Amino acid sequence: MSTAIEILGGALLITGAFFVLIGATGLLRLPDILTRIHGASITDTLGAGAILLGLAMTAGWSLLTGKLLALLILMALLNPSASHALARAAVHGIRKPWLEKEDS
Amino acid sequence: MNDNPVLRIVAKIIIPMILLFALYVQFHGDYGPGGGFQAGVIFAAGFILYGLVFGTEALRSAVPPHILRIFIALGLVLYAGVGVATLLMEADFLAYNALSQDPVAGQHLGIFLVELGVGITVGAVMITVFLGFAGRNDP
Amino acid sequence: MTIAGLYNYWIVILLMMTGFYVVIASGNLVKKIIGLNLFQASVFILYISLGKIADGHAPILQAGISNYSNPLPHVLILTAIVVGVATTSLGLALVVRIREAYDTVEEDEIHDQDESM
Amino acid sequence: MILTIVLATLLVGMTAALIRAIKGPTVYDRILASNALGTKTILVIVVLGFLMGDPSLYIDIALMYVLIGFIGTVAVLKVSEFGDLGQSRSRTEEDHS
Amino acid sequence: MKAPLTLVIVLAGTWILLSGHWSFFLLSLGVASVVITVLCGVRLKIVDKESVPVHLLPGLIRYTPWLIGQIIQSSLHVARRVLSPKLPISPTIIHIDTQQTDALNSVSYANSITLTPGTISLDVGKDQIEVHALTSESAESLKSGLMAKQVRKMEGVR
Amino acid sequence: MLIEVVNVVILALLAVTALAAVRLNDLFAVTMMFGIYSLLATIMFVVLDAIDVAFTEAAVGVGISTVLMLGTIGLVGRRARKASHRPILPLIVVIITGAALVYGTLDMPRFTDPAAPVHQHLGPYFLNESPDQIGIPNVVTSILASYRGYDTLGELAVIFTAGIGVLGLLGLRRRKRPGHEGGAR
Repeated sequence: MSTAIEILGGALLITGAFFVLIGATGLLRLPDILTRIHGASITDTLGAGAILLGLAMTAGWSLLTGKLLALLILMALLNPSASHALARAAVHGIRKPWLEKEDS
Repeated sequence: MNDNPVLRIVAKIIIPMILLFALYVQFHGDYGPGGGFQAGVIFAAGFILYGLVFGTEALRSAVPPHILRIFIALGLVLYAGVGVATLLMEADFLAYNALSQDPVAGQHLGIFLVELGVGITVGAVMITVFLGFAGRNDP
Repeated sequence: MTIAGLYNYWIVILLMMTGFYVVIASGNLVKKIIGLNLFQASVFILYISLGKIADGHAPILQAGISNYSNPLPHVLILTAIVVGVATTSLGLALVVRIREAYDTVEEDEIHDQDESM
Repeated sequence: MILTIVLATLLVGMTAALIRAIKGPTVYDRILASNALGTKTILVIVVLGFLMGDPSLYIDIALMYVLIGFIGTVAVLKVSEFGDLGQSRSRTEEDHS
Repeated sequence: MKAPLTLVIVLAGTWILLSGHWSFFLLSLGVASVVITVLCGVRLKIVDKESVPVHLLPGLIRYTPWLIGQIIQSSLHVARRVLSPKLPISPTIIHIDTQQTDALNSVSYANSITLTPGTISLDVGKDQIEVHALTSESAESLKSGLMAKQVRKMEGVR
Repeated sequence: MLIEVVNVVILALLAVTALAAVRLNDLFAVTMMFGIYSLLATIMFVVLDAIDVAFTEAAVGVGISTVLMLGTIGLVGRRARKASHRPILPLIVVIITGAALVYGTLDMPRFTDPAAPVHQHLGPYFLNESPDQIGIPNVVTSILASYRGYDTLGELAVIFTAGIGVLGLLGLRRRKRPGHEGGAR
């Protein structure tokens, strides 16, 4: 039982690391600020989430698990809010986002 | 930024958490990382977030500067007061062993009070400084 | 080992000198203060790396661990960080007042205005 | 072993974010990069805690970082948007005036 | 009056989660901390229904797995686009109706949109949300209104 | 071994960040660089076992210093002029100072050497005596608040004075000068 959880935790950790890398690639490759936010948000959500969950699984059940989950919840609440505020400021600040098409 | 509902609601949810976390850091400095200074900064950070989202005017009316000034002095007085108390108990300045029958309990009490003093002054000073900078252009 | 053990200090000295350069070469008062902060943070890193012991643990006593890093530099630097933020805030407040009095924060423009007075 | 791999990837990610912060080009890119660095810093601290043996001491730092980092971002955005920490007028008012 | 009480309960739970010490001294400090925090909250006028959204909790438990599934799906979608050499993206700005009843729900909807990779909410108005989507596919899936329905359901479950 | 590698990587990132901060002229960007610098310094402190310091640096570097710098930039404007004179003299000064410091390090005990003189006297004394004399696990707190209590009192007095100083400089209402609209965008 415990080994199954550990294997699952390890798999989650690797998945998280993979998505962190994808997020970094996106941050470097994408053409403008708004699209880069999309790239970074992969790291923020799936990357961070999978790593923290994986750590919580390898840690065993204790107060630490609770704190890791609290960290996860806080990140899920605060990161999108920060991204939203950043995107909102950026779209007014740079005036001309790089768009394919725009409906009104 | 008060017109942005996302920031307003998230700030409302998160500010009590920040304040509670600051107090946790204040009182658990004996067991893990943390202590008065860090707690003061985090506590002030909660109020700074309020000031950023709801405006400095709102922050100033919630925490008036004259109360802040009292707290700035209060922390230092508490710290020095512990020293004076030990002097009155015929020990050296800030020798906490005299605070209680048991020297270790005396140390605990002394450290607790001293850290509390640090936390109060630091928190109040940080909010004051923020208000000074952010409220400079207020009408 | 002899040279590798010093690598850490050399990078920190590079960081310190970067901060120092910003302080003396930049004419902008705000940038000077940021440089001062960079300098400060590098000195913190230098002190803390002096306190590290190989395979040491954080100096929070736990049962079963006997190898702790030296806590004394930590305490000194803790105090230094606090004093650092106090001086930074005071310096920045002075910059704001200078800007209000001279309408600029560039060092040479302030000198020019002083001389023409 | 897995933790070491995760740590290495996080460091690579931090390097990428730092490159973005230096290249810019707009100030928003830098804000985004420092935000991304903040997220990775939190993860690095937690993973380091596990690697060094007593994670419960380190997780408090990470918890605080999430809270404080948000305040930093809000402050940055406020200055970049309104040019000032203090005013809280909305954008619509600004447009009308 | 209900909001401060719920806040007290939530904060007490948080304290126990953080502290992990059960001595009388620390527990009384915990009580003091909760009281100080609530007093500060009341003083700052931030304690109301919006600040302690526990009424959303039962719905949230049902909503989270769905959201996680959505996040994984769209993460894979975005990851494929980012990694492919030609970078086949088509950034779009769309406006969608919030169809939500109050500000809290609009915010949870907007945050869900941002949390899902591939879409970010740009502006949250009274009944419209401005969304930037990385690809037209992400925009289409948002326009289908499935997420809005789920968020509404979250509010409905009590 | 692992810790050494992380150490080297973080130090390299720190150096890059600092050099980038020198070259930028947009004060806003310089402040962002400072924020990143203090993030990396926090990791550095964690790696070097100084978790209390890491905690403080995290709170101060991102929470307070950055916010204050941003507030200042909001009040004084964000463009820094390029230095008009050539930076030869500062560069020479910096290189000489740096060389002197590097020369000074040659005699220093090697990094993480447990036999270094610093680790022989006070450090072990505090670590050994603190459990009996003070009775709390966090040695940093016990030194800060008890063994070196005078120091901390002085530090608190500095904070107090700085707070009063900022109040004196910025707390009062500004006088409006005719024809001068304050507050740069």
